[in-house]
Amino acid sequence: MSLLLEPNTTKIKEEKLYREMGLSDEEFSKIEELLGRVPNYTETGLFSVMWSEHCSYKTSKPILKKFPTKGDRVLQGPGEGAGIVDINDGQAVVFKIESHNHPSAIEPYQGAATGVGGIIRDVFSMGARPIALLNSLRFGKLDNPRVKYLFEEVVAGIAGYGNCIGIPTVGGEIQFDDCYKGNPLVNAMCVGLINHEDIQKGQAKGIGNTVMYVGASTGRDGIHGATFASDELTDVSDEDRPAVQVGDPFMEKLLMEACLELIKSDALVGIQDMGAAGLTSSASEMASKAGTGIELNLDEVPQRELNMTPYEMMLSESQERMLVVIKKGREQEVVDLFKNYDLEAKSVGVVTDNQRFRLFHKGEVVADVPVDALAEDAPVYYMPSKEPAYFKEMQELEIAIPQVSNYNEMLLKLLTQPTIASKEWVYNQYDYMIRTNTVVAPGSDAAVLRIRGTNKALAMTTDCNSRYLYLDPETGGKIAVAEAARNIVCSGGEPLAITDGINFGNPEKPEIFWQLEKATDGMSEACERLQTPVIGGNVSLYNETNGKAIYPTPIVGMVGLVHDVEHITTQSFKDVGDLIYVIGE
Amino acid sequence: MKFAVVVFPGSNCDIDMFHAVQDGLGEEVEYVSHTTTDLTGYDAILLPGGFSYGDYLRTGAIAQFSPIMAAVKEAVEQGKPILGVCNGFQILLESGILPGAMKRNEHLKFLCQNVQLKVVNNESMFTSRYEKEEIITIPIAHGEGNYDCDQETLDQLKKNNQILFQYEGVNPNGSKENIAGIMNKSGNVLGMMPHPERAVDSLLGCADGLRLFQSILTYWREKHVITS
Amino acid sequence: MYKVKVFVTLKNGVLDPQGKAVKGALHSMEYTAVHDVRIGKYMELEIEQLDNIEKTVEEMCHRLLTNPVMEDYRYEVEEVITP
Amino acid sequence: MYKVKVFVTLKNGVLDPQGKAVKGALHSMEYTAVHDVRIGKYMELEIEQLDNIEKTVEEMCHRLLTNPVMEDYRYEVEEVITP
Ligand SMILES: Nc1ncnc2c1ncn2[C@@H]1O[C@H](COP(=O)(O)OP(=O)(O)O)[C@@H](O)[C@H]1O
Repeated sequence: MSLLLEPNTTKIKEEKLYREMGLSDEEFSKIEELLGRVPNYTETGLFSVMWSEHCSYKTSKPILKKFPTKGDRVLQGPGEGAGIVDINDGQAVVFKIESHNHPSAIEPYQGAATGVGGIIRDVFSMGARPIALLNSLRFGKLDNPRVKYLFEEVVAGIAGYGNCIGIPTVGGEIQFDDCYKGNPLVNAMCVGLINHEDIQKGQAKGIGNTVMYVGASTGRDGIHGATFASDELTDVSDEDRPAVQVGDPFMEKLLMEACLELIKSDALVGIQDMGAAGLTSSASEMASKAGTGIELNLDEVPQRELNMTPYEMMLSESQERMLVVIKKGREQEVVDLFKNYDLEAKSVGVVTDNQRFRLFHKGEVVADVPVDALAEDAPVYYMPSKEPAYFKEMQELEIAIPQVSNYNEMLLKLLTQPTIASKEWVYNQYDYMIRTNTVVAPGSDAAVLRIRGTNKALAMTTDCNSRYLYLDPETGGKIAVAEAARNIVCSGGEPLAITDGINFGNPEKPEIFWQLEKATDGMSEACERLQTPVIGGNVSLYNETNGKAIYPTPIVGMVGLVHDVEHITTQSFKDVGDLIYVIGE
Repeated sequence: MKFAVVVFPGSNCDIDMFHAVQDGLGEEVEYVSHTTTDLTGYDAILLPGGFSYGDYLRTGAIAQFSPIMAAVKEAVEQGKPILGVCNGFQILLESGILPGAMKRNEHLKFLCQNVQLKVVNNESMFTSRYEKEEIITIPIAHGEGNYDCDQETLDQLKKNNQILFQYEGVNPNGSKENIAGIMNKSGNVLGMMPHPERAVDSLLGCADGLRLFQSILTYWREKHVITS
Repeated sequence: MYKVKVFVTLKNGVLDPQGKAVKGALHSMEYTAVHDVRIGKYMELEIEQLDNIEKTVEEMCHRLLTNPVMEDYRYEVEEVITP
Repeated sequence: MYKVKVFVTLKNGVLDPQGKAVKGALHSMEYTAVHDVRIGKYMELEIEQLDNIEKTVEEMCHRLLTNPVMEDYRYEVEEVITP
């Protein structure tokens, strides 16, 4: 049996063990200050995940503030699981993009699959029925066998999850470039449909209400921090602590249907998925947003493995789990509802009025920290920014116009470029037709799905040409938004709003931070002009291999409203004799 | 005419099947849970596609033990039209209602696209509205549609005209004899990999699947007139 | 407690697309000495003390764990003493 | 000629959705004594006479036949005399 003896507070502080969890010395001092004492091992773990870039946006916050997020149609901007935009008749569209780059680099099939699973949960946790999936992928050049393996497995993973859960994967984009060789990008987007009255928030309101855990049980998947201080470990070998999370789309299908049924019940107060930082982020964020506190009894958490510690349970990133807050006294209804789907719903805690996050395990308090300290008080960093030398050089280059002698040959050559070539090999592995609403399937500009029972349709696309962004991040950022908007318009839609997947290198390098600033400036301006506010997104930084960063890759996911299915247009030429026009500059 | 769409945990083409009957065919249709044990109120039973029980172990393997399967077998005996599409077909194979077994696609990948089918036998209750040898377009979407059976079974299938559909042109999954759909010997159970329920509305590109449902309705109406 | 190991293989004569692909991949990696690859399943079951364990396992294999139309199986039952 | 058997199992702690589903099915079929099910792969390879067969098999397992991030493996090599 493996037993983990946790280091005590003295050891955590003196041996600076918090560093291994990703906390800096300053951050640790700030935690001590907030608590008025040294945090114990579990508490240090809570802060380390909540103050990570992924959860706290500590370096990207100042940047994201610049995005226009308001608009007449915006019902929910950034801050919840996904953004929401009104599409008339009491209906709204919900969407968000999310990256799963690092997990996909390690285990491409499961990394991509669980990325899809995560973004689907974000959408149905808002109360929406997921209706479509898209993705945006970046790999190195295909002549490398490892890259080829990553590419094939990522595509298979996306297909495996989306096809099984039965949500059509209707579009995406892929670019191959050496800068992604060691660091592929896998961003998944989900689009959902909702009636205004069904919109849910991830809030733990109502003192005394019950916190319930639903879905898969918790295992040791996705826990990294505990691998240090080997003298503190007894009889624990590498094999015993897998980092790889395995997705179970069948479980998620049941979970999705159960949650969508639960949303119709007035017993439900709040719902949120357990994504990154699992139980920690879902519970603390729900309390923080409601201005309440939360107490969890970890003995009640369904566990897949023996002898799990509070640290492990709180940091586990096991998939297909949700946290819900239920009106006191209505718990049994929820248990019964989930039982109908062969799922477990368990009361694990209660909403309190003291704005503290308290965890109990085997009769002891194992963590007791202010909710806001976790969810709100993470430091915000204003990184130095510097124009990179390469940028000036590129700007000074003469514009070179390629000399082409044989246009036919050149065209064929271009078409054999993997980035340009048909992506049929990819999207034919995705079930893009299921639910029979896909009017324009992959292979055209934007995908278009009709909304059954109405005359409307939704157009959706993901776009970003990162080579433009590398050459000139500001202009490239504008181009990315404009390309998405063109794809929507060409399909017959009115662009509504975007979600963004910000994939960059290490922001601590001033040159990278400069790229980040400029790219988002460009995107903001384009969004203002096109009146397509940013309603949500995701940030993935530190995408580097051996100190070399990927190109700046802020992926734009855009959704448009097609007011009448009659307006839908596709890319292909239709009839012999039709006239061809070029519009624009 | 009243159709039942059986919903197993993990079924996900149930909605498409439902709408094909309701909106495409214009007949009555209800979802029926896999825990139901009585199907007497329905005139035809539809087993939809999807990933029942995640398709774990083997496609359709776990679903064959659902409580509803006893009622499905009863309906088979009573001669009611039973249609299993994709995962529904796989369930019919696993439960032994149709002969043979399903393997992974030869190229090992999930494949979603329109394919061409040849209507081999148009004298069944499922295909009377097609011409014999007619080539129709119906989508497929599966990772395991590589139908296999032993020689004896194949001879029987041919002899009794049980092969209703074959892939025309490229065989998308490596199935034996290009088989896309077969029926039982009594002629009231059809299992097929392609999805006729996805091809009932020309807005989505193709409506060749509608006639399959119309054939069932035609059969039922004729029979109903005679017996009532 | 019993630990049961079940080995499932495709019947002789049933083509194995996965095995064929793996063989092809091994050849392209220069393992040309590989003549044939067949891919099946390996299951480990933990079963509580039970009369007639062999019969039960046999039955489970036949009814669910394998598809007799296409697959063969064999199993090993081992009794393990749990403390 | 060698006959090589490779047994691939999921690493401890890695979620096995397949095993979980099969266990659930067995329970609903009244085989409630079944405590745990884990599903892996079983491969049979035929390999021509070769120096260093063990090393080759080890290498093939690591490079292609298994996914070392998630799976463990073990193998048995048996020499068969072909007539
Ligand atoms: N990863 C992917 N997943 C699904 N569809 C894709 C993917 N990559 C490309 N496609 C589809 O292929 C078509 C062409 O894509 P792309 O080459 O990016 O064209 P464009 O430059 O016009 O956007 C689009 O319909 C797109 O949705």
